[in-house]
Amino acid sequence: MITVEGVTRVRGRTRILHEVGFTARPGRVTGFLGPNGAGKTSTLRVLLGLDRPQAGRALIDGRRYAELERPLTVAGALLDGSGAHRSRTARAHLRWVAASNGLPKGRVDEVLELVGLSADAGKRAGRYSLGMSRRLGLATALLGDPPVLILDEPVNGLDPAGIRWMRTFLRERADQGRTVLLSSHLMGELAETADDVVIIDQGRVVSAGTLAEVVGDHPTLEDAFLARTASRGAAW
Amino acid sequence: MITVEGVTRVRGRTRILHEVGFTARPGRVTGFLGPNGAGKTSTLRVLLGLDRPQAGRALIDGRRYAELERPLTVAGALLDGSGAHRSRTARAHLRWVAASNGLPKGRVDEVLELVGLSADAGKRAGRYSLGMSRRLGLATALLGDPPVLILDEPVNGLDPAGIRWMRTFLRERADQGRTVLLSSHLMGELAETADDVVIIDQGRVVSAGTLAEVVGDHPTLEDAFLARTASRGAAW
Amino acid sequence: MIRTAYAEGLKLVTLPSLRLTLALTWAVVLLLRLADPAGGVVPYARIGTLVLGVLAAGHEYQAGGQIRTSLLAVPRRPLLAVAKIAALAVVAAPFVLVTALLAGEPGATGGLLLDLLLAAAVGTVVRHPVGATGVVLTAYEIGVPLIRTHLPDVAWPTSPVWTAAAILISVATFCRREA
Amino acid sequence: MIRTAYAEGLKLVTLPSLRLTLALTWAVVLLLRLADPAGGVVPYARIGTLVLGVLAAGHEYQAGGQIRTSLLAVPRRPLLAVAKIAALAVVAAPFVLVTALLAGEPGATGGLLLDLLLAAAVGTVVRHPVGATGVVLTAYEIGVPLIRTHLPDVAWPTSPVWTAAAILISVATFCRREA
Repeated sequence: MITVEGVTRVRGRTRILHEVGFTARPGRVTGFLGPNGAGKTSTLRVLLGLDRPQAGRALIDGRRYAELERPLTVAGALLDGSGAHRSRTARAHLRWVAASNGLPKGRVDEVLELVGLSADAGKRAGRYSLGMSRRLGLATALLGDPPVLILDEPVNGLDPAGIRWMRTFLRERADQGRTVLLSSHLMGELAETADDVVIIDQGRVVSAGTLAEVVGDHPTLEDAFLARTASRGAAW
Repeated sequence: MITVEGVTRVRGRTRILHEVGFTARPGRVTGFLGPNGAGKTSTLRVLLGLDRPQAGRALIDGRRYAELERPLTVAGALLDGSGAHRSRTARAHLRWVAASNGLPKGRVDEVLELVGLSADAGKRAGRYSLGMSRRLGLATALLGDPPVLILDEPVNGLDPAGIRWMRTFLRERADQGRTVLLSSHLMGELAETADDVVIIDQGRVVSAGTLAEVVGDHPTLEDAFLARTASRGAAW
Repeated sequence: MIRTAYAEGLKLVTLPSLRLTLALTWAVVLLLRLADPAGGVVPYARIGTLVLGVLAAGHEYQAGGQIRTSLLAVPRRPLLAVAKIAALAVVAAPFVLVTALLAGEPGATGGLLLDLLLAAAVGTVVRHPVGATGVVLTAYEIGVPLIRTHLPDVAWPTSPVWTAAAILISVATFCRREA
Repeated sequence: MIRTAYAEGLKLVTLPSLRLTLALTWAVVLLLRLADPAGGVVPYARIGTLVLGVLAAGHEYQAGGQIRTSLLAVPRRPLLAVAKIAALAVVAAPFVLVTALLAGEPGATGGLLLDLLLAAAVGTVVRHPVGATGVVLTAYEIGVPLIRTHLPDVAWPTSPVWTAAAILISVATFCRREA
């Protein structure tokens, strides 16, 4: 369960987030959408304790991320990039992450297998393709087998088989009762995966509800999205 | 018009491309698909003179890219990343590229406007988001107003408005009689944009034709793609 | 704490650039012993030690965004900062001892280790390994000798004081800024 | 050729790290003139010159993949390689002249320019600015003085010969490898 309540964040003189609030419930895939610069990544960073909000709070299962003692067993996050130093091997990277949260060494090989990187575990992260980097990032998120997953553009760089795998994987995780929060720009993909949708624009939540509620009378999720975020102009 | 004929490329002991051949015709958007590691990027690199094939040839309007005197006026390419040094501003980057091909300075502001980067032209490329980097890369490709466009994952990092803009933009370019070659992993997006499709797998072309021909009896392009590339295993 | 410091130690021992710096430092020190330069070998050994300190701290901020993974794994920043210093001191101590022995001046071990920790503090604050290397090398190899030559009578604080101050500043910076 | 060299010149003058290196070099040279060290200021000025050469060539290969844009804009590699050297020589000459004047030894201009071009050749071959800086600084500031001290009687080739050889190797490497 993810609970974001009245989160406001100011950087310099810019108000990046303005009383952002929503929930992502267990057993459901929640899509978190917004144009570039709308505050999606900022919200996720506040949720993960990387940035501090000026007001409001973001809780994972009722607690702030920064207060968790072994956070990787509570929530797994995939942000952009692999999150690994380019000259370290994937296995060495996962080893230190596992050690930092007191996770067993054997878990490293399990997640490598799960994301299909076993054969390339000895390669340096800097030699990975974009798709492999994302899979390494996902492996890191899964290390602690957490009940909450927070994924920023997870299919970025994945090939069609990988995209389908991710779709199935997220569905299964949600069906196990886990909470999946998923940000993406790919409306077609999200319409196939998400149960609930939250749309943010210019730092404010402009729409939230089940997929059907958010799509409403629009022919597609893309149309619904563009109609609700039209303030920024459709011409880029 | 892009003509690839019998291109074979070996790196070390690995045969990356095996007699790859296809054409991309003027007035049409040609989708170039393949799983990760199938040889898509290698083919584009050979086409652009970045790598040399051991056999065969890749021609743009009948000539090798490496023989062109002002190549940017013949073909524009968008590969991964922005292609700009991170500490240079977008405008300074486009200025040197324009100068290298004898293009007028005024063209720089035109392409910045076209891709919606005018307001951020004075920012350093390293401070750009993924979406802005892609737009800078696209601006570079459009500098010479070339009749041929070669784009690797162009919507990567774009937001929904940007994705819709790109779809319309590529359609218009093709309707003007230009050649558009487009690689992507997003089957849904491609099915809406491409007229022709070429699928490559393990370094060989496994399917080529109009979109309808390639989809055949499969319900979607994704299904058709996964069926034709199933040799690599659907489990990542 | 032990868990966090152990993970930080794993990071250090699996970083190729540290092993390379170490090997190069030892090679240069051994070569210079043969050449026997006027001012002794320790000033050259210090270059390797400083680079090692900067890289150990600064590699978090290089391409790939590892610092974010570190902060997600250990969101309590004071804990992470202290674990980093402890791990570096433990991992670097034998390296510095061997370097000092190779240089023929085992008594220099403590000083070199303090210099290494100070360089790591600079690397944490500057976050850009090349820039931080420039800062510490200029300070140690050009700044300090010049000041010593021209202002020989000033009672400067001793090495442990400088290192402690640098560490305090780096921990405060690390805990307060967003990453 | 003129067009290509002009574009390469534009690249050099719009790169912030080169301007920063230049400003730092001049500042250090002026400060050192006040301190008046034993061996003269030129050895310190040379550090800045070498870093400048390495960065001018090596920045193509840093994050962002600019080298690919360069090769797409000018796919004829020999042309691009020669234009790069010509542009660097023209852009760097006034900088090196001012540096030599500030150092109080205008006669050092030619030598410093040759050193800069050699550093650029190393930067092209190594493709990793930090590594290349390490190579040339070690060679010039530690290697050469030691060799001069211990083998004073050997008739080494002169500076232009070394630079010419490095440039030839770098052009050959640049034209043959894939990027």
